[in-house]
Amino acid sequence: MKARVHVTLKPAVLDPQGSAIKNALEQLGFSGVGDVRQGKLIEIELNQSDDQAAKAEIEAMCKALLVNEVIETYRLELES
Amino acid sequence: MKARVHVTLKPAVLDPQGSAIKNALEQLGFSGVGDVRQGKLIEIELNQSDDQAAKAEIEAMCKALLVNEVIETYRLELES
Amino acid sequence: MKSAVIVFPGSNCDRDVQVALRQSMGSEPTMVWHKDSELPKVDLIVLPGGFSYGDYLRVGAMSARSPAMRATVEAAEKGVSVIGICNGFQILTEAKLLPGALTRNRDLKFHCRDVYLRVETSQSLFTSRYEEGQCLRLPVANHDGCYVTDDEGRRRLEDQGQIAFRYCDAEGAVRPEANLNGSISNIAGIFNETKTVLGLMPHPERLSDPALGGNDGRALFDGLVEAFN
Amino acid sequence: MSEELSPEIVAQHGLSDEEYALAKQIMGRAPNLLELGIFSVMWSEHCSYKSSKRWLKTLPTSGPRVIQGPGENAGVVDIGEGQAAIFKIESHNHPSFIEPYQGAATGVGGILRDVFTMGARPIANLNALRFGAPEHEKTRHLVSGVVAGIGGYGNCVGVPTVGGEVNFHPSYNGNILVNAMTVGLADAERIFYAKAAGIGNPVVYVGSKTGRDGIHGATMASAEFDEAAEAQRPTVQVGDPFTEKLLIEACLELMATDAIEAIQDMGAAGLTSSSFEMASKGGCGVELWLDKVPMRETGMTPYELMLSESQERMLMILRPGREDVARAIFEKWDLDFAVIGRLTEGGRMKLTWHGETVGELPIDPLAEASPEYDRPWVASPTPPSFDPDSLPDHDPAEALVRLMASPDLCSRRWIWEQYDHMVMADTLQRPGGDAAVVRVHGSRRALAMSVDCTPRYVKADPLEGGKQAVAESYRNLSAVGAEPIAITNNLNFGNPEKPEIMGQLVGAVKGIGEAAAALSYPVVSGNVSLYNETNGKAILPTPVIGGVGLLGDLEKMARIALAADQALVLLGTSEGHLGQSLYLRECCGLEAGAPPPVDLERERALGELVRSLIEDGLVQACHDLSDGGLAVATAEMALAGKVGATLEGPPEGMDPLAWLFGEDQGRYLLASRQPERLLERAAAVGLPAETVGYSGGEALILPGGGAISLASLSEKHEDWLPGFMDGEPPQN
Ligand SMILES: Nc1ncnc2c1ncn2[C@@H]1O[C@H](COP(=O)(O)OP(=O)(O)O)[C@@H](O)[C@H]1O
Ligand SMILES: [Mg+2]
Repeated sequence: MKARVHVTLKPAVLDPQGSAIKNALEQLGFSGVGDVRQGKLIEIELNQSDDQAAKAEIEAMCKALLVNEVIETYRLELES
Repeated sequence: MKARVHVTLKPAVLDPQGSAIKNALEQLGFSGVGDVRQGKLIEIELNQSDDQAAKAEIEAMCKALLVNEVIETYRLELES
Repeated sequence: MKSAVIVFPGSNCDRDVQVALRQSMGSEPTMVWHKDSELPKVDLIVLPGGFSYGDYLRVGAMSARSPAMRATVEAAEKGVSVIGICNGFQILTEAKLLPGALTRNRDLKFHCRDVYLRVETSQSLFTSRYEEGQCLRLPVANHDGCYVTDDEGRRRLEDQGQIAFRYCDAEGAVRPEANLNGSISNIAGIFNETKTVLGLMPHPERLSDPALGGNDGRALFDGLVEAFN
Repeated sequence: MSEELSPEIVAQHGLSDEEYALAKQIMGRAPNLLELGIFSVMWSEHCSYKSSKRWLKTLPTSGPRVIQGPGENAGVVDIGEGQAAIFKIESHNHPSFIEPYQGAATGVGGILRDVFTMGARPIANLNALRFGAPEHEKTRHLVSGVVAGIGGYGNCVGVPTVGGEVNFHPSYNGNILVNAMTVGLADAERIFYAKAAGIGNPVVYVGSKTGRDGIHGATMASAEFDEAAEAQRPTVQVGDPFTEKLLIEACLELMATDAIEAIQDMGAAGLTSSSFEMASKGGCGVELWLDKVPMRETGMTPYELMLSESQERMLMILRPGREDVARAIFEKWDLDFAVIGRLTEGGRMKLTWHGETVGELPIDPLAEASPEYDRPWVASPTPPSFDPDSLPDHDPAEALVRLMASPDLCSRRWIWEQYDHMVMADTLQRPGGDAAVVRVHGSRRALAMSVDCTPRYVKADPLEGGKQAVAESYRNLSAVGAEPIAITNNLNFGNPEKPEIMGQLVGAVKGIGEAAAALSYPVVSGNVSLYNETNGKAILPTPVIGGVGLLGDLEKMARIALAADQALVLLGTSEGHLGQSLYLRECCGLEAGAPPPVDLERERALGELVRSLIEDGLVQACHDLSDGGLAVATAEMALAGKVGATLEGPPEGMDPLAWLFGEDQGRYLLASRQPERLLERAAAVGLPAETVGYSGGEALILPGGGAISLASLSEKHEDWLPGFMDGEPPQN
């Protein structure tokens, strides 16, 4: 199956990419743009059919490598 | 409302980061890891209540700035 | 002094720091491959600058999980001194030998230029040859030099005198204008609590030779050699 | 074996009817699709040099220091003490226009491979960039992407980017130029060549896996541009500098053993041109088992594998029994390693797929028959003239500020601070001077390098412009005290099928040749980029010269920075030549007149004198005069030294503005505390020299018109580029 990990900066952490995008959008004439944040999307193919097991495995990967909990949080999505 | 743009490299395009992550996961002992791709997740607050309008606006932003259509594609998600 | 330089795939200042160490030590540091889980018995472990693993995923993230780094963490816990320069600093935070994290420069650009640094303390193995308050000129060359930590983390660093270097102006004044990358309280380098581990973004090895336009980095290596001999 | 392919398919592969007929004649039958693809890339302008070959042959390419001239991956020159400098420049113009970040990045990756494939450790990168008018809507995006791409790749591989040049001109609006140069250092006894040898020896593939990248990239790189270029986007490739860094280290490690018989990077036209070049140079045949090629994607075909331009790949011929040594090294560096074929008798290329033959071509006939055209050309028209006496009058100080803040003369700091120009800890002179200087690691010697071209001169007079580019390169190296030893060149022109464009190429190559001969400054490598046009409009002719010089002792090196209380001595003849000058363009809105003529004998004598004066420690600072003339050279020296200067008035009867801003060639400005010694030494060899001013204070003081404080001049000079780039949307 396929797992999608959405890694985003914690709200308290400044996101210069996000603010640069916001400014650029405004310069390009887009109005009503509020806060913009840029994160990572990591897509992982797993040969693991059991959702629970897959979830556990991906969470282990996040702790071990994919996410730096000092500054980031993540959200998980599974797709069979 | 909040819009989520998932920006990913086109399938045929080399993704050095993705393959590096795959190798690192394997070296950390995770087995059964297939293809890994890294993309961007851009979250945008919009003060726009109409879904259709929001969708159109975000799509315009993707064309204008957020997505490099030479090598990337994107998926859109709206959340009221 | 005995020292080891860990070579990660994508390290590119390993030779530069080897030259600087040789110059101060009068002998050769041992170059250690990242796949080695055994380190030689040394006084100092050096994590060089560069783009280990291409800076992919997060700067320093993959190197921090390498066998040689696991061994480095063990050694550091036993009190062996460790210095991480630039990418080495990023690896140290990812390996949790130092608090906080290094993120993309505020202006999103790679910065390669000389900066001025205020020495915050001479009370360490690494800074013993400098005066507190001394103003150094050293180059930075990084894309992710913005040091972040939460308020509590910052307070702890300040209270325990763990800040080694701050970005300052040519007169040594620590001012917002001198903060080229957005680091919290102009932080350019920090120690661990016991001051046996130092991470810094600027490159002392790049100005340890007058022919290259400066020599302010030399005293850092000389001081270490003196301390261990 | 295959029936006739449709004319449409043949046309899509860019072969003319004559070329296709020739292909059939060589094959003795109709080529199949795979074979046709091979013909199309081998005979593309990019690989065959069919329009320029005839003229390139006229370039002087030998000299006492030349170990290898044009014909290999890069040129090789002897720098003494058993060492050699290996260097080349290469263009990545069209890909960089289509995708600036990746186009520029992969350009850097490609030229690095050309250099380390010969056994050199790359020690420096340079880049010559040409962008459209600042006000053009694409320019900012392109500048930001190209600079980020060059930095992104060079910084990661850990090779310092030490120099370059940048121009802005409307003729590049739809067709920017990105030329990248790499200089490497090798043991003169251990140079590696592409000449295959040893029937039965294994053909080995190393580096990244092959994907469907840039298929037909090679043909695209020489197909004239139009709006439809947008549609070609997918042919752009993504670079992986991390893998390139591993590849450099692994190749150099293997090169320290005796395992390699021949090696060749896979550049444009990937596996096709690399295997062809190696086999034809070695006069042998080759058999490739395409199913053995490491593949990134499923379902790839032999056609795709032969034409893919995936980056970071090399092809090697190993000596018998050395496979295990080699494999171990590449596995240590986590790189792919695969034996994909062997050398065979009787010069044919045989391509198999799971044991079945899918293509077979004769090697030499195909290589030799590669077309060579003697394209018709016409001399360039003389540029519009102008009347010097009817020029608007300008306040010299205001004119100087305007020039120093103009796109072509303003500070490039915004660019070079995004390049790591210090990694490897041997950069003796950072960007901003006449030439970058990089120490030969572990020695007292150093290499000086620069890239130069003044396209507006070449347009006005290709012959003089070609000479000038070489002369300026010679001057830039001499100005730091280095002996100019050899050049590489990148010929960027429009559509050679147009006689006026071909005339520019012929004139420029002739000029380059004359200058290279007169200055004993041979051409050892280079690259040609043609069809640089958009909707029929050509770029300014831009033959970029990359020069390399040798400093015997790094203590005997000059910089441009003034110090207080020095006399300014001007070497050379000043006639106030304003034709094609930057002053004329920026302050009078005219691109007119003949460019300043170049006296090659004089250039040589001046260069020798300057070098001897620096050697003897009589010169505290030195700068050659080029764009903007005497006033700009003085201002640049003052800014670099953070000290003011005063310039005296013109000789009798010369207009002050022409004196300050004229661009007469063959001139240097020297700062010295013993000016009389300089004047004597110049007189002794019969060269003109005069004291024209002195340093000191905090302002620049010009004859007949005001003073400018260094502070405000510096601000204007530094602010243009960052100001222009501000508000640039972040790049993907
Ligand atoms: N303008 C030129 N002057 C001299 N030699 C040239 C020129 N253009 C190309 N060459 C030589 O032709 C050979 C092939 O050039 P090129 O195709 O750019 O090399 P590669 O295939 O390694 O990229 C090289 O040896 C190069 O030095
Ligand atoms: Mg090549």
